[in-house]
Amino acid sequence: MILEEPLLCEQTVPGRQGYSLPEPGANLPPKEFLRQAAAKLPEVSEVDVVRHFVRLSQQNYSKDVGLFPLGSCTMKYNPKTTDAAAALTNFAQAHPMISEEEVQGNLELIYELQNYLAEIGGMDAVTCWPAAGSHGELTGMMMIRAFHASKGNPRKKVIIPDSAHGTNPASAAICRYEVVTVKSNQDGILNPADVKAVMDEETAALMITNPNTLGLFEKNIQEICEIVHKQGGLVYCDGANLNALLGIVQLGKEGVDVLHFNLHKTFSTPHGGGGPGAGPVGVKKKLEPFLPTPLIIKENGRFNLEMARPQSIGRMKAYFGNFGMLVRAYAYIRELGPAGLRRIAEMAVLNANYIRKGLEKTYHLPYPSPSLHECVFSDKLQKETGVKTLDIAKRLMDYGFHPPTIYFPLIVHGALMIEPTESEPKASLDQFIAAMKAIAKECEETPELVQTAPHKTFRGRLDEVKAARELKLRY
Amino acid sequence: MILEEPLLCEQTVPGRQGYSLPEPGANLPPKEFLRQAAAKLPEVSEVDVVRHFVRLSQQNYSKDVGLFPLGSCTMKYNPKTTDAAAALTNFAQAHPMISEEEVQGNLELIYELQNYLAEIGGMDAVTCWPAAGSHGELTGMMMIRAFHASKGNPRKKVIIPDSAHGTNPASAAICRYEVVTVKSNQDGILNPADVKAVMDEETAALMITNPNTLGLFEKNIQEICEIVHKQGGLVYCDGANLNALLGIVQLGKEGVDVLHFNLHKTFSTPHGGGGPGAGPVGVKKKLEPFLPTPLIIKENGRFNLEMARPQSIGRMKAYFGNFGMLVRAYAYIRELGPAGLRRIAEMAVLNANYIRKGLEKTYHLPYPSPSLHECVFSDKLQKETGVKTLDIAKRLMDYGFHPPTIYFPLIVHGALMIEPTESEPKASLDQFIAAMKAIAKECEETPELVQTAPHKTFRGRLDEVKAARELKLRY
Amino acid sequence: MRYIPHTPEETQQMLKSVGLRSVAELFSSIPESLHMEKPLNLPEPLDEASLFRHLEALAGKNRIAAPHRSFLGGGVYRHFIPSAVKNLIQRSEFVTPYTPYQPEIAQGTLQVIFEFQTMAAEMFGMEVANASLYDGSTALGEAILMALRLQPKRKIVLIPRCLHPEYRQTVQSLLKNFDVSLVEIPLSPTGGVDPGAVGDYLKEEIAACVFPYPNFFGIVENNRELIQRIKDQGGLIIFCVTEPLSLGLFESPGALGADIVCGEGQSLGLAPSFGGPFVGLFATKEKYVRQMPGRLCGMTTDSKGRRGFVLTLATREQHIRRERATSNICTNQALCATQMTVYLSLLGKQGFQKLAQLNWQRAEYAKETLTQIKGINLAYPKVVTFNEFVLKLPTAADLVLKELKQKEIEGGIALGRWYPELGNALLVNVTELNETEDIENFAAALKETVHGLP
Amino acid sequence: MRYIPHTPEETQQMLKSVGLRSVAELFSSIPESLHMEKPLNLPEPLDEASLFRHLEALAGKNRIAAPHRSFLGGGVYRHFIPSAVKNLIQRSEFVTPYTPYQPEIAQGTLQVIFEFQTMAAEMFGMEVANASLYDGSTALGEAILMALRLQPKRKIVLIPRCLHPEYRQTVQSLLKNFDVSLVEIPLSPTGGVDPGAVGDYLKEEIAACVFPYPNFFGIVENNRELIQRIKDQGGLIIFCVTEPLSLGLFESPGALGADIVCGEGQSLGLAPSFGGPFVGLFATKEKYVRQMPGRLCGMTTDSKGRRGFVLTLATREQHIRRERATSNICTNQALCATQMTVYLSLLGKQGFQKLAQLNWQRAEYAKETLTQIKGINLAYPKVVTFNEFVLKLPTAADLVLKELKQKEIEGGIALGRWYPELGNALLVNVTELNETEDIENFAAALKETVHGLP
Ligand SMILES: Cc1ncc(COP(=O)(O)O)c(C=O)c1O
Ligand SMILES: Cc1ncc(COP(=O)(O)O)c(C=O)c1O
Repeated sequence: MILEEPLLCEQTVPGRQGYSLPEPGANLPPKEFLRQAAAKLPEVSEVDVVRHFVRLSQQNYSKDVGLFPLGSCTMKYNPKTTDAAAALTNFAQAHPMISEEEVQGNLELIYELQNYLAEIGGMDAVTCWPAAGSHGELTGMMMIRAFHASKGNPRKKVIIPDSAHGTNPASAAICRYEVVTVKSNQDGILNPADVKAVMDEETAALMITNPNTLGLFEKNIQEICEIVHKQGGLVYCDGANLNALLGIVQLGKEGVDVLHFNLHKTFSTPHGGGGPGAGPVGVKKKLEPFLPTPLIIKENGRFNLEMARPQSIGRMKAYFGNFGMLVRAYAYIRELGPAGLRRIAEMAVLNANYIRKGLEKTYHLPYPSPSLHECVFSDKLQKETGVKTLDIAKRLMDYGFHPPTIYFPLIVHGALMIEPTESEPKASLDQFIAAMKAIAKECEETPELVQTAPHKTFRGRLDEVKAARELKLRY
Repeated sequence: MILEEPLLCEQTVPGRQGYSLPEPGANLPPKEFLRQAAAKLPEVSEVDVVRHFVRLSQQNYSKDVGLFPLGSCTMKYNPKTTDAAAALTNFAQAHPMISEEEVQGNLELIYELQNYLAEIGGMDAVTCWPAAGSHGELTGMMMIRAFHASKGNPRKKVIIPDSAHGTNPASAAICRYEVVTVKSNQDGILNPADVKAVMDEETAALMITNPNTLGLFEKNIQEICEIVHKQGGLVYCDGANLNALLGIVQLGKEGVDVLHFNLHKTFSTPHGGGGPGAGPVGVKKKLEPFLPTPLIIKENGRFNLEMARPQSIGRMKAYFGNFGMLVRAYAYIRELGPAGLRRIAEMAVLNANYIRKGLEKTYHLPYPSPSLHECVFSDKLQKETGVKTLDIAKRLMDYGFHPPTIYFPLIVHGALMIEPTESEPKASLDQFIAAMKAIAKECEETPELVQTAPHKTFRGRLDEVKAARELKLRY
Repeated sequence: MRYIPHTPEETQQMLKSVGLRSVAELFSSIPESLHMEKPLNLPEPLDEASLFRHLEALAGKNRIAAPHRSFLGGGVYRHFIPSAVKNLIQRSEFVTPYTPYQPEIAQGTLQVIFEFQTMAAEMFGMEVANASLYDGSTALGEAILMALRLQPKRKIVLIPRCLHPEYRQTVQSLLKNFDVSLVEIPLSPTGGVDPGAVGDYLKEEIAACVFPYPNFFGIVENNRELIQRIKDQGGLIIFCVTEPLSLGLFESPGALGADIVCGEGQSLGLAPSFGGPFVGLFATKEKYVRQMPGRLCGMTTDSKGRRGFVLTLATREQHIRRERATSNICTNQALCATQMTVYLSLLGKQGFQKLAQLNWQRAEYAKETLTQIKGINLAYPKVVTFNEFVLKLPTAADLVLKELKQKEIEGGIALGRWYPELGNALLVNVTELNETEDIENFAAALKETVHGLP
Repeated sequence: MRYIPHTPEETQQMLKSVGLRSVAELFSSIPESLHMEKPLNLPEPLDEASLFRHLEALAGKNRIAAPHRSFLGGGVYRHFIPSAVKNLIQRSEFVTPYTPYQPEIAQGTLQVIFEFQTMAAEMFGMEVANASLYDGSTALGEAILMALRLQPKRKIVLIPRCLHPEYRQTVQSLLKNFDVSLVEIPLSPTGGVDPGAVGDYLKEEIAACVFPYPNFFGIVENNRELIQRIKDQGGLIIFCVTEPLSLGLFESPGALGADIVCGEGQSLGLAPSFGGPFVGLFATKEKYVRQMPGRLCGMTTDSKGRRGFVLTLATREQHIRRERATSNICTNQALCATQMTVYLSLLGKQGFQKLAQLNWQRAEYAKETLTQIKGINLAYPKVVTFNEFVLKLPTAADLVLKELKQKEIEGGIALGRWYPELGNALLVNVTELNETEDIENFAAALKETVHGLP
């Protein structure tokens, strides 16, 4: 039984308190500085607040209740251990403005994490400051721009495949690059020839995702990197799908010059309903001078911060990145070790292939090349019954599952992008496959049941058009 | 959407692990000592375990989602603050077998809590060792027996009103006393004359609850105490309903000789789905020599434990009671202070009377005397429609409420015993009253809807007879 | 006040609705003479920040060693508690409901109890277990009372001296008013139950004999023969287990012939918390279930035929049976039972075995290492122990412990307080938290201490 | 491995089902030459207990003062976080979902975002707020980019020197590649925005001017007149708020004329956590909403007409608009936003005011007390500040801080690193956690230090 819960503002009773504070004195700053109209925050008791958030929380589906197969998002189990690690007093209470002397533990942790990530990605140096994947992309592309600028020409363009995530072109744009889209071939990957056709000396970089967003390995990556490098370009790799490659492939070895990591995907810092994340970036030696400040330098077993780096792109964010997320990723890597990390990749890929196999006779598989960590289906077979991807997604909820990512990548019409991750037990994959098959059957037999889904959730299908038209963004 | 969740044993996959342990060596104790058949604990991953308990938790109604008006149980809001207090490392990690020197903080806390409770109850000394109310009753009655024994005759009987909680006669029985039941009068309280009629020199004590389980103040308490005392008897007061009297009445002043406190009721340590609790006992001076060991003695600002007390009833439990609960109660009292505690009583009584007023025209009120912290209705008005208390209780769930205590006290036929507590906001009382009225209407219009309730819960009405007949107590 | 929602306006409104003019009138049913004249004499309220400052200062007066520098056991064991346990056990839905009297909206709590009962029974090798009692010591009291109910004519209960001394004291208090002899069985030369002494009582009056397993000295005795002799006399066998982790390695009480098993679940996922709240375990044979104390959860079905759980056999309990109930217990230790259930779920079948093995191995290593110190010997050299053992020291154990504490080591428990006959005996406990280097540090410190003292 | 459920048998079974014989074959689409030959060169795995021992040792290398003995601010503020916040924010249902793209099963997250947006907008006195950005510094970057989008022809952005130096640096990095002049406005004699220097740029090219409020020195300037002059020139007004608690007392940015307000929410319920994760706040006027960066949650109804919430105006975002999006942000700081929402819900309207007042009063008391020390003066004696202010010391601030740390006091931030022109300046922050006695202790220690140093 999930209970209705009004907004807290609607529960306000003037004068009701939820705080516990000493009574302040009477004196106040000069009147002309004082706030005229108080902020209308709720007036409720602690009881009201606790109930409010407990009730609201119960309206959410979460990874901790079941399969959350959002492709490209790597919704794996988030260890409680790493949350507890970040909450250790001396980590959580460390103020970022104290001297290096007093935070040697933090600096060591970040320094080591940089090394671990460099090893995992096959890169030469890593910065942990970006706050999420997209921020990592921006940081990486800024380094690429600075690199080219240092050679006299920042260049104008960036090549991005049509299967790329929206953040890639958006990040390139903030670096003032023009985006050149290159199409994937019939196998869902990039043709070296297609890259060659657009690559020139005004192209700063290729931004590629490997494995790409179809879950396929860009097997021509080395050749493509050579093409780009030959024209003086650099290769940026979006590491969002690194989970498939841990301990299997070091992307740096392929020729990638810049790589970002999504700690909230591969290294299991929780998604928190949308964040926070962390997006460290690894670079090859030639890009090291451009790393954002500050740098952590190890000297005689002590860790110092270096601020003055003439070629650095500068600071990307106040303080030291999303440190709490770095602690979690560090703890995760230390718990798993080399064999554990490799096993993650293996089981993530096995799980994806198991689902693919289970559904390939029921749903259309637009790209039959071998899948790694995720597989992408489409609604092609169901469409004739009048049911579309969105309906199938909503109907999955009635079966107790979170839907996969839908309508992405854009190159698959009506895409259903399924990434189970390694932490999912076989039983839940079997149940998911059974649900997807049952829905396919419903599409034929009772399409309106699917079209009007979900039926068992706290809310029925929500009117998104109305939300955008009658914009109501606050109480 | 609340999901089904099998037993963990049913999810076992042989060899699956949820632990993180170093690998032990090979050597083992002698074979003849070794376990032959391993304990069949589940074999599941951490992911499975977390989901299991998160899903199960979502099947529960809890105080943190809404009104939980169980009469006599004092289901008030449990502060997160006091949980955090008990979790402080130096409290939670204190081993009970270290020397007094090393746990001065704990001993001081308990010592002060004893003093606070003594003040609140108007008693001369308090022991914090009993683990719950019932354990407190046992401790108290053992002291009473020891007191009488020290005078040469432990006596044979204990007088208990018919409205008493079942633990009272059960605790008296373990002290080998015969229970003499005395009836409440038409106003729901004890008549001094009725006590006088059964009181004699073989009666060790009267066990009374004040306010009693009808929520009424035993206003003849002083006279009754005198009657008991005159024959050499002692008066035990069950303090389960102390919430109504905080800062209003010190029960010790009425003539009560022994009083137990329920920290999990009055002092808001959480109920945890059935426990743990804590049941400190206060006594008057004459009973001090009989207090259970160890005693905490304060000398020159240091706290010591005294074990050798010749007249003591001895140890009631290993170590120092449910210390974690004592920390919570201590923190609660320190946060509220004298005015806050009194306000609890006031608002608890106001809330109960507000509900009583709201429902007195709809439900039968068997005892119209003024209520304190709870009010007791019956199903008399509804019974003719074929609906009984149990049905009304179940139907309340469909309205999003936990039902009140039902069929207790035993002297009210079809009792509905409602205790909202002080932490409940007016809005939720209003909603509860409205729901109760709506149900009364349903009893007349659609009785079968009520008789077959609940309809919206995770499970429908459960077959308790089958459970007892086809006993299945484990997997 | 953040826990009391009433504003002055609401209070007025509500008073009006109940027909009163003031808050004071709410208490008019209480005789005037009983009303307090002054406010309670208690400290003034603290805001939350100040409260924590105060509590931290208070807790700061304790001197608590790091778990890996501690060698304290004696019925309360330091084991690592996985973060997942701590996270799950804080959930409002487990912390804040009452006893699941309304099963339709309490299936979470009920299924957890059912799983707890299953695990406790499995661990002990018994048929059924209850939903928890207060702790190990009171569970032992209940076990003896149950044995007496099952054997109403028999009046002798044997309690060995090698049982936890505070358990013995607890049971003595409880049984003081019963017409029963609690007979203490002296220590055998190997620190266990003296079979000869038991033999003296092997007659018809024997109701039950308690077997601590492992005993207070960490000694594991299986006593197969003695148990058989007691059974032959019609006596009931009660096992009392204070360190249930040992059952990952050692034969189960059920397999050794126990009729009733009681114990303490603290070591399975609960913090030491100065001795509580813990969780009393209680298991027996199915045929005795109607004499069991405490709550029981059973499986059943709902109105739609779906599986569900309810509290059952309530007719044994105080709220139904009153003075004839099998126990007076009402509130038990449900949340602690939940915590133990989560912990054991994570450990699982293999983890339970491995962790037990690890504990045993670490303790064996500690035995070896510590007895290499000149003048230090095992009190009982040839016995099998679990993660705890007794050392004989050349000097007073109290003084040694004090010195060790200067080095931030908790060296164990001086046994002289309860066992003067053992001389300078020290009870040392070693768990998975004490790594090789910790044991070696301890040995070094102990050596220095013992040889430094007169 | 406890996070990976596959047993060897299951793995075999699943491989068989997908038609493979070995795990290695799963990766056959990857060219042979790319396969790693050796395992990753990383430390070997740690069991959880060992991991925590390691992490505690690492954390133990930090030397962190107790919050009441710390006077550190500078954009990260020590405030008490109620236990209820910590409890609620750990719930799986908030911690472990993804961005609420499927609203039917994410109403909890969505309603929280809606309430967050409401509170941020209220606090800032603005019409709309978004669902969070990374932090205050990147939010400022987004604010400037948005201003430039709104004023595509204008090329000058004014950034005062009294703005947080790391914010200035962040913005400088971000805008390096834009064809825009970021002009630094020097400090006024009273430590604020120099109106004269701003005046020099009051021409048509001015796109926006940033007002830190309070500024890095804790100074609260309302700049009403200057703001009007900029507006008259068509420049947009950006407020940047690093200590939003100040808004419980001081006039809201909206009322002072802000077009865009950005800020940092850390001080409202988040731990310092060495600088992150925090929560970037962003609010503006309704008319600019289509140029806003970041997610927005809007109210709507479901198929049965019941109120519900969804993400809306996604057409501004990267996943739809790609290189023409208003920002590249995708993952934001949702859980931190939730935490701030819980915190502000507890504080509520009155608490927000009272706590602000308390902070201000404590800081005023500290000003008085500390400036009684000979040789110590306020750098800006006549200004209004919130909970932070600048002291001029007679000796090098770095050295003073080092000495204070010996006394376990964090005395504040030496400003010389960023503001050499200020000499021996110390930025001192005082919150409700610093009680009168703490301030007096600090004063005593500071006195001793300053007079002890050369
Ligand atoms: C392929 C890909 N690239 C980049 C991103 C952006 O990462 P973030 O959300 O951490 O900014 C995502 C996130 O979903 C992604 O799937
Ligand atoms: C009136 C009364 N007395 C005694 C008790 C027993 O207290 P406990 O459950 O803590 O043993 C209760 C508990 O419900 C009660 O309501």
